Amino acid sequence: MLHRYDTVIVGAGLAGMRAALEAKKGGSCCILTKVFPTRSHSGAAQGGIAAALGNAGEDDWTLHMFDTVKGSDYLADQDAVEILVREAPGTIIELEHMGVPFSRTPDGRIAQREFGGHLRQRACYAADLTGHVLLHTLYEQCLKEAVTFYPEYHVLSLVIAEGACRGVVALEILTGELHTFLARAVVFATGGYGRAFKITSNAHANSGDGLSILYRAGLPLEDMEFVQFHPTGFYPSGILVTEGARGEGAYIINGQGERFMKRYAPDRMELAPRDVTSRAIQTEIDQGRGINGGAYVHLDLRHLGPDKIMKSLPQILDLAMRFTGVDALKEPIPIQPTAHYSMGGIPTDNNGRVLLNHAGAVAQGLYACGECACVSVHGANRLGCNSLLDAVVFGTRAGRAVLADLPAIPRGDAPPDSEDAVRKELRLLLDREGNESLAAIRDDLQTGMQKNCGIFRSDSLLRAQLAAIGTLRGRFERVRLHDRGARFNTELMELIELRSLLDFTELIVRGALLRTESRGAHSRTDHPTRDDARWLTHSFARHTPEGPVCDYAPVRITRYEPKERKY
Amino acid sequence: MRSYRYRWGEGLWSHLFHRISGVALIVYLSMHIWVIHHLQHGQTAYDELMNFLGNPLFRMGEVMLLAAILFHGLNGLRLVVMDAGLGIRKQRATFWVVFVVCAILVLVGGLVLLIGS
Amino acid sequence: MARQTGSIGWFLQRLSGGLIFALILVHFSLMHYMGPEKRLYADVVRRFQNPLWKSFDLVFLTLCLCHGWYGVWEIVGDYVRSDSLKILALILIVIAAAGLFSIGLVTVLTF
Amino acid sequence: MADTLGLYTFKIFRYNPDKDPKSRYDTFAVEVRQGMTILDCLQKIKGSLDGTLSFRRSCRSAICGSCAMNINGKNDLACHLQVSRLRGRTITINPLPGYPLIKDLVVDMGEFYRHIAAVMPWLVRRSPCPDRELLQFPADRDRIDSAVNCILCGSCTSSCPQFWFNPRYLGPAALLKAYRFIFDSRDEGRDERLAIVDDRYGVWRCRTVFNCDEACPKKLHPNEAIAGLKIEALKRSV
Repeated sequence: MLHRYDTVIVGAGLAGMRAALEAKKGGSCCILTKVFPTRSHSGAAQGGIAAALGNAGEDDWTLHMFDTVKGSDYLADQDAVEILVREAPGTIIELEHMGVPFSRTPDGRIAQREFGGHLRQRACYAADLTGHVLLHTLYEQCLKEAVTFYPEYHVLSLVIAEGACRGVVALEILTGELHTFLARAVVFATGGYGRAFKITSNAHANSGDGLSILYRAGLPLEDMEFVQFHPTGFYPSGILVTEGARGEGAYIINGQGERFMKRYAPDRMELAPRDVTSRAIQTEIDQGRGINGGAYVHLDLRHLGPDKIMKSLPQILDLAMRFTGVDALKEPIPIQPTAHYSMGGIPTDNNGRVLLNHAGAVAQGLYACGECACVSVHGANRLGCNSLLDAVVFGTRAGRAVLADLPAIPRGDAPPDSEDAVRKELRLLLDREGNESLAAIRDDLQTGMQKNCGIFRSDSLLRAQLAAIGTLRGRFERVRLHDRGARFNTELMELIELRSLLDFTELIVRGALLRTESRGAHSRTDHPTRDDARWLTHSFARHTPEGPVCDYAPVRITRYEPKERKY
Repeated sequence: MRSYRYRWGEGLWSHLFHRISGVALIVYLSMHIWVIHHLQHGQTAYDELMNFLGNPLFRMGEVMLLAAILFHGLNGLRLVVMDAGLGIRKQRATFWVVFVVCAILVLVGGLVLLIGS
Repeated sequence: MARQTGSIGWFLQRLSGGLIFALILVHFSLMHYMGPEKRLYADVVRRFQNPLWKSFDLVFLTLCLCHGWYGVWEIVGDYVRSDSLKILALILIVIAAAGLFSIGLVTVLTF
Repeated sequence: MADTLGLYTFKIFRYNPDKDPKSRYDTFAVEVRQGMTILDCLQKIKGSLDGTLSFRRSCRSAICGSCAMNINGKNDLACHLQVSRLRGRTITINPLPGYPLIKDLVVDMGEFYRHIAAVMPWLVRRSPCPDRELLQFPADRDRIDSAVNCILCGSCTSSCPQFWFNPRYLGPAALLKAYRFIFDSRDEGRDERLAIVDDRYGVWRCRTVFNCDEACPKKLHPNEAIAGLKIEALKRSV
C-alpha cells in the first residue's frame, strides 16, 4: 500500500515526536513506530534533563559546556556541544510551557539536582520519572497538533531513487502487510542498541534497527565503539537505577563496607562520570571485592531518610522491591554496571542532516536525531541528563532543518519495485528451514558482547568476539521460525531485530579493535592511556563487500583544548 | 471477540449485591404499596391479608427484607462517603465492615423477628 | 442529542439514599419491633390520620419511588445498548413509578 | 541467586483468528529460578518451546506499559511480577479483558487510546506564557503527582465492568488523564475538559466498583481522581 507525506518520521520517542511537532508546520507529517508512542524507551529515563537554568545556585552555559566536553573525554564536537548547552535553558522552558510536570522548588520554580560529571546542580527532574513525563507530554502535544501516528509499523528499508531518500518501506505488524511511505524528508529517531549486551538497562525494542537500515543502504555509522555502561543497574537484571539516587546523595559500597570511589575519583566520589564509576565498580568486582565476593556491589540510600527517598525516588523504591526483593529504606540495593547508551550512531551535522561520509557531504532528504544519531555531543562518554536534552534539542533542530529544506525537495515517485526486495527478504526469513534457535543465537551474541566487548576490552577479547559474530552470522542463516503467519508475528520481528544486532555489533567490535587507546567509555586493558596524537578522531564505519571499513575525521575543537581528565 | 475473564474482588461483590438488593427492594416496595392499599377495603380485608402474610414463609421473607435494607443502606452510605473522596484506599476493608455489621444485625434482628411472631 | 450530564441525578440519588436510610430505620423498627399492635388495622389507620405521620409517609413514599426507579433506569442505562429498548424501558419505568405513586397517595390521603 | 523454584505450569490463552475457530489454553512447563518474572517465563516459552506465542513487551522495567495482561485473574504487568510472589504452581494467563483480541495475549487497544485522546490531554494556555517557567508550588504539583505517573498500560480500564458493557465509557485511565490536567494549577482549559467528562459516558458511568484501583500496577488510584471529578462536575451544574 502506498502513502504520501511530506515528512515521515521513524520512531516515536522524545526526538522523533519533537521533530514531528516542527515538521508538521511545513506540511503533512506522520510517525512510524514499532511500539506505541508512549511505550518508547525515552520513558525509561529517570534522573533528569540538564540545563543551566541556575535555579539551584549560579550556573551558565559555559560551565555546562566544559563539563560536557570534559565528560566526553574531549571527543565531542565542541561547536555541537555549544549549541546543545546554549539552547538547553530555552528548551526546558518550552517543555515546561507544553505542560511537563517538573518537580518544583518551594518558590515554584523548576527544581534541579546534582548529577554525575556536572559540577553544578543542573538536572531538572520530575521525581525519578523524568523521561516518562517528557515522553507523555510530547505525545500529548502530538495529539493536540494532530500528528498522524502509525503505531506498530516496523520500518524495514529505505526507498532510494536517483541517489536521494524518497521514503521507507514498513511492515504493519498487525496484518503482516507491506506499506510504502513516500516522503520528501525522512527523519530517523530510532533510538539505541543496548540489546547487543546481556546485561542492559535497555528495552527489548532497543535493537538498533535504524542504524542497521542505514548501514545496509551504504551509509556510514560514526563512533560505534563507544557504548556507555551505567554504573547502577539492579543485580541481576540490569534494570536501571537512576544516577539521581547518587545525585540525592546515595553511597556505593563494596564487600568490605568501603566507599571505594574515594580511590577512583576523590573529588567527585559517587558523582564522577559514568565511565569512571562503572570501571571502578567493575574493578572492585573483578578483584573480588564485590558483596560476598559476588558480581555486585551495594547502593546505599538509607542515610537519605524515608521522606527524601519516597519523595524523590519513589519508582526506585518500588522497582528495588520488585526486582531485587530489597526494601531500599532498610537495606542497600545490589547493583552492577549495565549497558545503557550508545554514544555513536548515524552521523549528522548540527541540524540533524545525515552525513554521507567522513568528509561531511550531506544526504538529501535524510535526517537523524536522538540516540540513534551521533552529532557528536557526547563524544566518548555521555554525561547523565544530557541524553534527554540531546533528544529534544536536536529533535527540534532536525524538524526545523526539514522545514527549511522542504521547499527545495521535489515530490518524487517511488520506484515501482520498492517493496519487492523487502518482500523477497521476508519470504526468505519466513520459509527458511534449519535447526537453529533465534533465542539461542541472540543469547550467545549478547553474552559474548558482554564478556568480550564490555567495560574492559583487549585485542584478544575483541578478536575472539569478531570471530564469534562471524559464526553467529552463519547460524543465523539456519534459523527456523515456528510462526510463519502474517498476523502479529512477533517472532519474525525478533528475527529482524537479531539481524540488526548482528549488523552493527560487528561495527562496535571492529571500531573497538582498531582504536588502540582508552578514551571515555572505550577502555582497552592493553592500551590503558588516551592517545590524542593519534586518536582524537571520530570513526566512520562503512559497509564494503569485504566487511566494514573505518574512515576517520578530526574532532572539532573550539573552546577547550584536551587536558588530562581527573575527577 | 473479547475476553472477559476476571477475578472477582470485594468491589465487584459489593456492586453486585448492591444491585440485587436494590432490585429486590423496588420489587418489594411495589408489592408493599399494593398491600397497604388494602386498608381502603376496610378492616376485614386487611386482617385477612395480614393473617395470610403471617405464615412462616413470609416471616422468612421479612428477614430477607431486613438483610436487603441493611446491606443496600449501609453499603450505600459507604459509597456516598467514598464518592466524597474519603477512604477510597480502604474500600476492601470498609466492604468487610459493612458485611460484618450487616450480618450481625440481620442475625440479631432476624431472630427477634422470628421469635417475636 | 445534546450531551447529558448525570450530575443532578447522581447527587439526588445519594441525597435521597441517605434520607431513606434514616426514614426506613424508623419505619421498619416501628412496624416490626415495637410490638404486634403497631400492625393492627386500627393503629395503622390512626397513624394515617395524624398529619405528622401523613407527611412522613408521603415523603418516604416519594423518596423511595424516585430512588428506586432511578436506580432501575441506571441499570437499564448500563446494560441496554439499543436506544429504542431504552425508550421503552423509560416509558415502563415512568408508568410504574407514577402508578405506584398514585396508589400510595390514595392510601395515605384516604384517612 | 540462582536458586531454583522448581517447575511451574503456565496455562496460557491462545487464539489466532486467522487459524483457530475458537480460543484454547496451552500449557507449558517452565523451570523457574529465583528472581524470574512472568515476562521472563513468557520469553523462555517463546524462545525455547513455542515461538508462535504472541505478547507485547518492551522496557521490562514497569514503565512502558506494553506487557499488561491478566495473570491469575488480575491485571498486572508481566515484567514486574515475580513468579515467587504468586500462590500455587499453576499460573493462568489471559489477555486483558474487554479489548478486542488480536492474537494470543495481544489485544487491540484502539478504543482505550481514543478515550485518552478525547479528554484533551494537553495543557491549555490562553494567557501568554512568561519567558521563564510558569510557577507551580510543590503543593499544587503534588496534587497531580499520582495522575502524572500513569503509564497507559490499560489495566484499569480493562478491569472495569462498566467498560465491558459500554466500550464508549471513557474509563478510569482517561478520567485520570482528565484529572491530571483539570487539577494542574497551570491549566486554563478546565471548563471545556469538565464538559467532556461531565457526560453519561464520562464520569457518571463510574459505579465505584474499585476494580481499577486494584488493577493498577503502579498503585495509582483512579477512583480518587474520579471522585474529585464528580464533585467538580457537580459544582459546574449547580
